Amino acid sequence: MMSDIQKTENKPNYFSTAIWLVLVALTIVSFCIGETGMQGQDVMLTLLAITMIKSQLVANYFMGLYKTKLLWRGIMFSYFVIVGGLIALAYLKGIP
Amino acid sequence: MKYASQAVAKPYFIAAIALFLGQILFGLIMGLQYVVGDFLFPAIPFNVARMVHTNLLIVWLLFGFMGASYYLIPEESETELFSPKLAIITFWVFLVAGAITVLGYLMVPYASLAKWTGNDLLNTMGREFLEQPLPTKVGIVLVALSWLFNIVMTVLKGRKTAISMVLTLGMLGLAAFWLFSFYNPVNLVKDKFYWWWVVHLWVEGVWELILGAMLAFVLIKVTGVDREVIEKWLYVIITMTLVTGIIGTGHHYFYIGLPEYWLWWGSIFSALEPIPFLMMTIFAFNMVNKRRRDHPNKAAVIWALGTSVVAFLGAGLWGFLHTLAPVNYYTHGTQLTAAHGHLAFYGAYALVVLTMISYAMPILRGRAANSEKAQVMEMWSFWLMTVSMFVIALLLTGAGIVQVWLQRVSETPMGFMAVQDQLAIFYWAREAVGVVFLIGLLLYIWSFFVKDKSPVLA
Amino acid sequence: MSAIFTKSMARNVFYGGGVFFFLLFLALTFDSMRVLPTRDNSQNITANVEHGKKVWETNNCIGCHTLLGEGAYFAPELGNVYKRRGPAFIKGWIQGMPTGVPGRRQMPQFNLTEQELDDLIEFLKYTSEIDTNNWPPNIEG
Amino acid sequence: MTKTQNIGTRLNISTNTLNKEDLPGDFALWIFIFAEMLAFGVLFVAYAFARAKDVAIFNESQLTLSLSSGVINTLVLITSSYFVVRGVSAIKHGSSKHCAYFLTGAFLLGGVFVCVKMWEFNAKFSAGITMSTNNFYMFYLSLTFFHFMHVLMGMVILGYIIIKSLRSGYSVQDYVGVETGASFWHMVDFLWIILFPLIYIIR
Repeated sequence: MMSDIQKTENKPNYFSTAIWLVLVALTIVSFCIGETGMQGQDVMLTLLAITMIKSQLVANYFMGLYKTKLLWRGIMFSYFVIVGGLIALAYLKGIP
Repeated sequence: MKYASQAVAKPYFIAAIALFLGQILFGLIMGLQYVVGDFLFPAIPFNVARMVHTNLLIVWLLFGFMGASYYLIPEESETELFSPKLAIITFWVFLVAGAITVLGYLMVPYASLAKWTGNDLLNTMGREFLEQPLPTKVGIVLVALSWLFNIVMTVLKGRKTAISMVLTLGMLGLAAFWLFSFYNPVNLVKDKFYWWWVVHLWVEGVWELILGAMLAFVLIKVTGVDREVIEKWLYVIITMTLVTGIIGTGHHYFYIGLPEYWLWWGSIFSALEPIPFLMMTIFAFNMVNKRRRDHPNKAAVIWALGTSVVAFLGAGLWGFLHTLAPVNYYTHGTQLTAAHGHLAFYGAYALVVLTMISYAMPILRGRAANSEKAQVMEMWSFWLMTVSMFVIALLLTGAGIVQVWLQRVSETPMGFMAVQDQLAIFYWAREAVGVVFLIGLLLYIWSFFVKDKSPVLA
Repeated sequence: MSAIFTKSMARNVFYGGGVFFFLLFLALTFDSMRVLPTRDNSQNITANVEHGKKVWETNNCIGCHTLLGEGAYFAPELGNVYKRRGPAFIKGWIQGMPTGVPGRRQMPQFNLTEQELDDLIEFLKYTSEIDTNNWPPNIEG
Repeated sequence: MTKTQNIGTRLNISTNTLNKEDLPGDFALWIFIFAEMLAFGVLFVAYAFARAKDVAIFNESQLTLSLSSGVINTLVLITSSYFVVRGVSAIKHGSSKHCAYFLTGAFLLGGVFVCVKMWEFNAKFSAGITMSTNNFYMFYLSLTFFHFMHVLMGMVILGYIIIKSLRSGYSVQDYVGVETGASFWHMVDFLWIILFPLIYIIR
């Protein structure tokens, strides 16, 4: 009985495991960029894009919003776009 | 009336309205002193009139809250009040103490009052809104405890609903934060810091729980909407109130000597404070639209909807107007603050108490609702008072903007009194509209005496 | 709405959220109290200042004036009056009240003693030296 | 709302796969989640604009942060979020015990986050850095502390769910509670995912 449950249970988890690995990889990429101390507009925008992709992955696949109504996904997506966009704007403003 | 003990609410409501009238009369005196500086001087100097005006406000709202809870808690708990006798004793104690305090303000120089009432033992007087002599402050503690005790005992022996829990929690907070009125350190910054624990955490914190509970109760009664739905939203709205309002205290900490980070914390969280008010407006209208019955007391519905709208305008919108630190840098302590204070107190607290009175008073007098004629009068008084208070807020906002401009923004700033002379037109108009407000209030009081020829049946 | 939305969860969120933000507020309060000595000019609180504050309070000055922007808005801001007018002017002004000019706003005569006046001025001096994040915007308050 | 009604609603959703689902967990908590996202969002944007006014100080102070502790914490939170996903998946398949195990893993990782963060705070405090040092540290400490408190709250919620699931308090029919707590934890996770590069890396 127990093993049956485990079998059925394990199957759909390949997907979330893959998402998890992607998140780890993206984090390490961000970290490496940070370690090299690179800066500038392109680096900033790349890092922000990575960040927004990561949060979107968590919201969509960890929280499970990809299954929900457009409204909720829309709220989440626009949140990331607006917050990310405003941050980008502020940084561009700060570049002398 | 479902429970005989609910009747104790009646004297509380009557006292509340009487004191409200007193508050407005003193408001008019002050309004006139703004333009005719020596009016009633030295009999009633401005500071005395203001003390009476603001203290009466606090006391009549407390009477309203107490009356409301004595009315609604038995009905919510489905049991008689624990001790109606205690409630009546508390009423007289509070009324007499309040009356003596106000007479003290009016008859005795404040410094002598302080000396005679033991201010030397424990320095607590002479701070805005907390001007009460020590015995009155202790009296308020005792009255609040007696109220709380009576309500808690009633809730414990009966049904426990979300409304009664929230109301009790609000009262508990009210009593708890009042204790900070006894703390008056010499260090002015600390004094002001904890002073706001009474003032802000009352009106933008625990009082809003009481407000929410009262409004939810009336909405359940007049709309017949499922209690589950209303109580659920009550919780959600007051959650938002606390989420934004507690850290929102920081919007008072910008320029009184506290660390700079309050500029950010205070601005950000208090900027979100309109959200619960907006939710409350949407919620109230939704519930009325989804009503399952047409309650014969239409006036009560108007008061309830009015509460939600004017609370949003006064507390939410007018608060937001000057809550961001860079704006507040210029508006702090100007007529704009007065504009916000007037509309917010009227919208959130005066109106919710009047809503409750409007709903409960006919029932306490043995009918589901007042006659058509009396209700029409009540609605007139609602519109007269609400519109005139809104206009007063607009006029004070105008005065505030001009004041900020001439005194603070200008390259060649004018002195305070010179600016005040420029604002006379606003103050005259405010006084005139204030008279309209008084007429509205008198009409309201008159509506209680309209002879009931065709009582409306439930 | 088919979504799950229960009263019991709403209640839990209310209690949880309320406690959470109150704790956060206490944490900020704790930090504020720690930082305060660097800003509140408390090193200059003398017995005279203490007495001056009492004079300020027991004559209900806040009933007309603002102090650091808080109070009534009927009469001038006094948080910076020491810097605006200086001690001699303040003393003379209080002693000369009321002006009795018809139609003008009147300040009562409080019959303060010499000592009380000096201490009140000490209190206003202490107040004017509190670090208020550069408020008010100019000397007019 | 009674439990049977919950189950009814839940079954209705899971059997009707054609319809798009509603938010996972109780909507009451989602209102709170949206409010928190709003508060954090405003704080993030405020940080960015405050930085634009004072780029030099922000860049200079940013270099004093421990990038490695930040990245460790990011990995810790992402992994704990993954465990929570597995926990929810376990209870959906009826295994209370596996659910509790995975959530305990997430809870412990939350504990690791808290420890690393406390070490970081301690290093800053003993260097005499406070919220009043400069605007960068004000935001750094405010945001991380505010988030830190959310981690603690998330751990309290997870702890409650773990105990309840060990007592078989959830089942295939009724796991709204698990989903609700999971949603909160994921929010704590993605807020950190934004916070970390913003405060620690981007310059």
